[in-house]
Amino acid sequence: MITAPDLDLDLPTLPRTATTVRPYGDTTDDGMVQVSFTLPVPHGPLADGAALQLARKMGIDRPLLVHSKPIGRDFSFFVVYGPVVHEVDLDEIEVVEREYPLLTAKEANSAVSERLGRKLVVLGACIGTDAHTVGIDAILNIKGFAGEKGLEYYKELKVLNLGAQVSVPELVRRARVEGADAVLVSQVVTQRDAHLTNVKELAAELRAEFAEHERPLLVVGGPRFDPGTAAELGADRVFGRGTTPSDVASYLVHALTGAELTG
Amino acid sequence: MITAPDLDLDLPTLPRTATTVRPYGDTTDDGMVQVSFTLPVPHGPLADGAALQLARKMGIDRPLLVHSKPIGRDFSFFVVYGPVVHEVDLDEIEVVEREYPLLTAKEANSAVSERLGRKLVVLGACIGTDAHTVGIDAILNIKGFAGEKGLEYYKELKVLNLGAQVSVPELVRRARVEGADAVLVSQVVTQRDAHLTNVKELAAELRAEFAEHERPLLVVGGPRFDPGTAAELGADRVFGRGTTPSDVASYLVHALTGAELTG
Amino acid sequence: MTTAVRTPGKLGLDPALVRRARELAARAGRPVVDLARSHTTVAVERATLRLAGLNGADPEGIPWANRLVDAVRDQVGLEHGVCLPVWEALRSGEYRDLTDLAARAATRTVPFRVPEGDAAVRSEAAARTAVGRGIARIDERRREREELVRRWGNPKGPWIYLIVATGDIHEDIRQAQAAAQGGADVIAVIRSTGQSLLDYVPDGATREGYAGTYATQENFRLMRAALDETSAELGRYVRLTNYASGLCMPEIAALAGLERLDMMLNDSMYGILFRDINPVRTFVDQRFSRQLHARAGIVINTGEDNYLTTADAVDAAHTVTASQLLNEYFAKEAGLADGQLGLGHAFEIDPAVPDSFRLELAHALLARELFPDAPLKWMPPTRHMTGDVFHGYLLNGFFNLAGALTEQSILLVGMMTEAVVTPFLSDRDLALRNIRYVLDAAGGLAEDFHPAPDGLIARRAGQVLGEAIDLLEDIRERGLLDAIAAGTFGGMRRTAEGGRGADGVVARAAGYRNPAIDLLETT
Amino acid sequence: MTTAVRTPGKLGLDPALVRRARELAARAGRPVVDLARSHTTVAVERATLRLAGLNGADPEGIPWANRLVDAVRDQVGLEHGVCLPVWEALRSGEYRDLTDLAARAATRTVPFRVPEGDAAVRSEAAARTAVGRGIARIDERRREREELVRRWGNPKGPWIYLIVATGDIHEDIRQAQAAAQGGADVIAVIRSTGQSLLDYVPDGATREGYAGTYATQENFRLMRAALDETSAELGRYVRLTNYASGLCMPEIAALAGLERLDMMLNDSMYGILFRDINPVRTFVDQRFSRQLHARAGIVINTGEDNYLTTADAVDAAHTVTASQLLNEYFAKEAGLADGQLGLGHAFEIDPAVPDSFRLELAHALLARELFPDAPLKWMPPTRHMTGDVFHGYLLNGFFNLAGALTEQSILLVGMMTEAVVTPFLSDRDLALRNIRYVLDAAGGLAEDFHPAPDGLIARRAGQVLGEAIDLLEDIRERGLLDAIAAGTFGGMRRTAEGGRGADGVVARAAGYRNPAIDLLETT
Ligand code: B12
Ligand code: B12
Ligand SMILES: Cc1ncc(COP(=O)(O)O)c(C=O)c1O
Ligand SMILES: Cc1ncc(COP(=O)(O)O)c(C=O)c1O
Repeated sequence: MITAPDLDLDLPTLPRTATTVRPYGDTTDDGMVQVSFTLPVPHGPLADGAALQLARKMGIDRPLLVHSKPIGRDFSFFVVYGPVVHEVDLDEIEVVEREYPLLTAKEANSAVSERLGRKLVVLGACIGTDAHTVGIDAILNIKGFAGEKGLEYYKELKVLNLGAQVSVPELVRRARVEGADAVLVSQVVTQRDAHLTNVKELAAELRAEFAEHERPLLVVGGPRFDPGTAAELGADRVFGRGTTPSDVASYLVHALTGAELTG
Repeated sequence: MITAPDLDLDLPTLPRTATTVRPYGDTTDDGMVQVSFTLPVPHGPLADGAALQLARKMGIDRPLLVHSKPIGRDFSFFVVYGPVVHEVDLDEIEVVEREYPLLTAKEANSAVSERLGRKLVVLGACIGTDAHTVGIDAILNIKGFAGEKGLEYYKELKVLNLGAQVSVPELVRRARVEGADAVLVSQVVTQRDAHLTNVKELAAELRAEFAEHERPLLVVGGPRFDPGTAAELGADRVFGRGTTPSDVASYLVHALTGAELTG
Repeated sequence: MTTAVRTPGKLGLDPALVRRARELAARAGRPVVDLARSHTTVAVERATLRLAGLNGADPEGIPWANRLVDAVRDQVGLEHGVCLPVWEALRSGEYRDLTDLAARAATRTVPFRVPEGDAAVRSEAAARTAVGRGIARIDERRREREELVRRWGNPKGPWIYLIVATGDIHEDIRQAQAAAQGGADVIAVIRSTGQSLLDYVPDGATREGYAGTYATQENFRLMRAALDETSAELGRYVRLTNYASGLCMPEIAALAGLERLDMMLNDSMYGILFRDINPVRTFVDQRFSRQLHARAGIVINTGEDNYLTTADAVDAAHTVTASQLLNEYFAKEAGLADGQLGLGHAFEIDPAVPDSFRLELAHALLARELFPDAPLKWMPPTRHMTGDVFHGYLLNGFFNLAGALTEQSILLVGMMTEAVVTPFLSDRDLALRNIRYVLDAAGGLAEDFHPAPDGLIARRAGQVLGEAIDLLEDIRERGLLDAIAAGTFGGMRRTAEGGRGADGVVARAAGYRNPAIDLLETT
Repeated sequence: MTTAVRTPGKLGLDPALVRRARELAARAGRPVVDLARSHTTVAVERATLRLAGLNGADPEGIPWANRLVDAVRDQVGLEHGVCLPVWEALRSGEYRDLTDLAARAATRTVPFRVPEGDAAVRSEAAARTAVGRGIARIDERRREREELVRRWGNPKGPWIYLIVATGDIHEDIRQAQAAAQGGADVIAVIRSTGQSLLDYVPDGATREGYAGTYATQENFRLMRAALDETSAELGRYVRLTNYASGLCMPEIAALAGLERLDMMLNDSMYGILFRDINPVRTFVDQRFSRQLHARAGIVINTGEDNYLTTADAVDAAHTVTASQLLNEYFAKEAGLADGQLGLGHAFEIDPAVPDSFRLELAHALLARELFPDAPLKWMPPTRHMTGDVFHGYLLNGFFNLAGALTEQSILLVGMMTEAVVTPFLSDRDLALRNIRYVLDAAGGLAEDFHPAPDGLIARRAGQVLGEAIDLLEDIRERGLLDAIAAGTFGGMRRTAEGGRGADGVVARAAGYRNPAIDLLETT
């Protein structure tokens, strides 16, 4: 009795194959975005004008200033909506795709024992004054993250977690003493770019301390890192929000034992 | 016993006299803004990359992609924070400052009767298919807005409120019949720029129908109008969010009787 | 609808007072029903023709139903209804079908007459057969819905209702499907500004609405099909809603039944108050449209929430209650069951009013307890939403909470951009996340919500009910039309003679025949 | 604090159980108090010197208090306290004052010795006079606060608490003033990462903190003066808060008293668990710092909320309760009154947990009813905040609501950017708007909130209390230090010997003298 819906829609095809897209409010290519910010200008028509000027500089054509409110005496807060003129070129985006297979703990273990013939030594820490250990613990501790066990669970990995607020010299010293294959570092505090500064300092120290062939792999993680910035930071790999232990284990196996395969 | 606080702060002076300012997150000139938008790209690393590219095009240096979420299968939604490179030049802002005094009802009435010697005729309407009368009623009805009485309360103004969904030809006809000094038009629906199209059409019709010296003043209002756009729309004055009846009455008196003063 | 067992009587309302309120509403409404039964309108007649299968439009886009009714009216008037002259003509002339007749009538080459005696009996019978097919189709769509709901099930909690309003049916469809995937139970396609004042129903798929999409039979079909597809994929029946109100209320009701829409905005007074449509026209159209909804198993949504966009939500709270009672009376008179009464109310108190949230709870609970079996439609804040989208998002969360605490049935989910634009795709998704959080985290809090017996909430609810009774008292005395003219609802004054579409109202003659009404009233 | 009259016993807790819980906490805590009474630390001794007027730092930025204590320790150890050797040296040598002595001691040219007999009596008396001046100054600042509060009044509802965290005291001041103007009752200046592990208190005004601003005497003074200015302008006394925890707990407590700070973060275990500071060091420092707070009329804020950032808020709810009882015991032992006990707890249940909001209410109400006279500190969601700032804003609204429904005393207002950055100026302003709405609109809803007697909320509260009692039972048996080593709180395992600052702990000799402790314990 019920006929299959006779759906004969002449839908505009989505720009999946197109190389450029624009933001979508409620219509294809309408370009709509929402922006909010504060300006150090007392509330009033001048501040409103300043907000509109900024919106235009951001590329918002015909910005709608929908909210404007004083904060204290010297500042004003704004919400702006409007269409941006920009297009995003999907072809130009460099995606850090995982270039290695995702392994189970078992697979990772056998890869290490077969290819390396010894345990892989992993040294973890939060450096600088950062004391946010939950992220690195999520990767290292048996308890793990998102239902996955952490690296301590991998019997072919020897994991040393130095915890919070480890100084760069101390970490480099321990890397030497423990014969670390990889140093895993977490940075959560980003104010004044602390995370970037600390990682760059560590990368430089490791390079100063170790010859390139013996230098442990530098793996960096934290919620505000952009995985595309490894080279810039001098790290070997950068992990962002939502990383799971197996992402990291698979990478370590790939980077530290993969060479054996081809070499 | 309690001494006056001995406040000896060496605060960085606010850029009140400076001509350029930047957005303020938590530090002077940090440039921080918040942006959200949707892209018609399925959720994943490519979409994240696209979001970052757009943010960069908007002038956000080192954007932080803090939220990325699929919407249905074809779209992704993003929240980005980061510092914009742009500066706002306060000197370049054209503020539509009120160039006329704000009058009480009494003052407005006496100005009209003294200078015009007859009642000033005001015709109000929502044009096109717009049926949002609350805004124009707020300006015209006795009840008024924000504690101020509306124009009907001014005994030297003759107010005719045609209500909702009045067509442009009908409004022009009534302007002629009633001998309107000013036509007050409200436009609230802005989708597909309906408000701009309608006002431009009305402005053109009024100019076609009336000789310039007899043309009623065209006053436009609505929450999404930018007061700076009167010339572009062909209107004499544009009022935005939060306009009060006395703003409008004072303007009418200024524009329609001010000439008498100097002339 | 909502499966939660309601603790009865948290407010301790006096049942005698409640009875009295209902009685007054019935007495105030009855004269208007008499008016509806003694008049017809062009829209009622067009709807009847549509039931008989007359759809499509001429090359200018004017529907054949309009062409035919206009032609009949020109020649013989509508006092006897359109059916007698139309089927008389069909029976006696050489017309392939109704469309053919309409096309020829449009060129004014068809001579119409009102048949009498035997001819009248035969014409009426023919009309009844034709119209009966339409009603049978509606019955079939209703069974179809029932089967799909059986197959896929109903939402467990309140129905989560979202709007799409792009003006373009194709964008609407993408967005509706995304919304359903995100958790919406009901999709409403908002209409283009101005459609309600068109005295015809546009034809075909449309992409050019302003702040809404035209309600057309084809748009209904496309969206229902798309939602069926998504429902199948989700294993959850997603409902579709549109608007009956306006000059074409009965026709749109017919089309909604034919295309298996599931709910319809249908208010006894909305057109009068907010579209300046003639009151008599509205009441006549309303009755017929509701009879159709009753038959189609469609849940109606009334529009009391709108009053609070032009009147103050505290001062005018009792007008909402009074109007709900009137809407209930009119709805039941037209054959709707309690389970079809999506009476409207809204969270529109100025948030700057002290204790605004508790006052909202008082109002919402009053509605809940006055209409325990009705699937109440609870509308989010609109008037006091501003461009501060963050704060708007919060306000919507408190609206959702009030809905959960007072066990409302249909929750219209508010958009943070309410004061800015018609909803963005992302606004809808965020809104779904908002309501999901509230229902999952605090959905059961009604268990712990017990207004103090003489506390602010109970006192306020009692006060509103009292004021509603006084108002109904007054309306019964002066007459509903008069009360409307005095600006009782939403502060809008509308006289019985004024408003658009008055010329489309016709007093029925003694020989008026409308087989649709007969079928709807008897079977 | 909050002026609302609390309906007692919404949860129907068994008073015998509550008594038992308190008793267990006291028994579990007593051995630790004994430890505190039989040890001193470098920080306690430095704090004592600061009370005696030793402030400032050497050209390298190392405070004179550190220089002097280190020198004394090097030569004669700290078993007898720093006072006896210091005032002995002062009395016998040619030093202009304490600073002069410290400067010379830093070059190791001062011979220290522990006086005995008469000399000891005289040195102690001199020390007592000097230290007494500091304590008198604290008393004066307390009276000052009391007068200002009398003049300008206290907030009517809960205290609205906001943080500033720019790292730059000057930006902090601008933002704190804007926040106060926007409605904040309490301003907390977050400290720079890493400061708590410094074994000295930095000196002077600072502009280079990371994610927080250094706690220094000068920064305290500047901010308090700025807030006094704003308080005068607003006619409302705006409170100032900072952090005592860390290696310098006693010194910062002294400075807070001297600079009229109003509340201080001060937890008995936070430093152990979250900064890996040696447990004995922490307990010794904690006791002295709390004695100072007691004297200064400062409200302490404990840190149980932190447990829920590393442990699950449902699983570990009872550890919060147990810890609150321990904190209460330690606080009272140190002389704090009920009205000074800002015991901490938090809204940290994963919002994906069904009924999460009701579970939060259960936990919050349990704390409220266990500590009816304490100004409870209620912390907003942090762990489950994400970059979805819109949703975060909503979650903060529900946090505010839970605070109002359960009549918490100090509401830390959540930031929508919690998962993103330390708060922007605008985040704080939006947060104030959020809480203002909730309190104004629904602040009185507690009147209508009555957890069903055997409902989810009451059952959950009973369960948590039961588990807390079992846990305290266990702690009393195995000892608190052992329990901490086993990871009982926040899942952090810390041994009694481990952690930073252990080398700053010294067992008191029989002849140990500290006039500050004597004064605080006797007057
Ligand atoms: C929990 C928490 C704390 C706890 C930390 C407990 C602990 N032992 O870690 C406590 C309460 C102690 C704390 C204190 C402070 N905190 Co805190 N805290 C948080 C909070 C709420 C959650 C962080 C978290 O645990 N996330 C969960 C984990 C699993 O996620 P994650 O860290 O992103 O890790 C994942 C990935 O990033 C990745 N990853 C992370 N590290 C690594 C490393 C490697 C090698 C790899 C491969 C992957 C990887 O994998 C993980 C799993 O997917 C955030 C706010 C928020 N909601 O994000 C603030 C936050 C991080 N804290 C902040 C601040 C400022 C502080 C303080 C400095 C405040 C102060 N001045 O007092 C203090 C001091 C801490 C210090 N010295 O560093 C700021 C940082 C601001 C900034 N962007 O700079 C935040 C964002 C809050 C805010 N908005 O102000 N905090
Ligand atoms: C109330 C309301 C209604 C009421 C209108 C009742 C009435 N008689 O006016 C009802 C419920 C009927 C309604 C219906 C619809 N509405 Co409506 N409605 C609103 C709402 C909630 C408030 C508008 C309002 O009254 N504001 C209060 C007044 C006082 O403010 P104001 O208009 O800005 O006016 C002030 C100034 O702008 C200025 N001003 C305004 N006009 C003029 C004129 C002059 C000459 C001067 C000098 C000054 C001036 O002075 C006023 C006082 O300061 C807004 C959402 C919102 N919160 O803003 C949506 C909103 C305006 N509606 C909207 C829509 C789409 C509709 C519908 C089209 C939806 C539909 N398809 O069914 C319908 C149909 C209406 C139609 N045909 O136009 C959209 C418009 C989207 C857009 N930007 O294009 C909004 C923004 C909601 C949304 N987000 O979707 N609506
Ligand atoms: C009952 C009812 N009908 C119709 C509408 C829509 O109005 P329009 O006539 O503009 O389509 C509404 C608006 O919310 C309504 O409540
Ligand atoms: C009791 C207590 N002390 C101190 C802090 C701050 O930590 P620190 O300054 O040691 O980084 C917190 C954090 O919230 C706390 O709860």
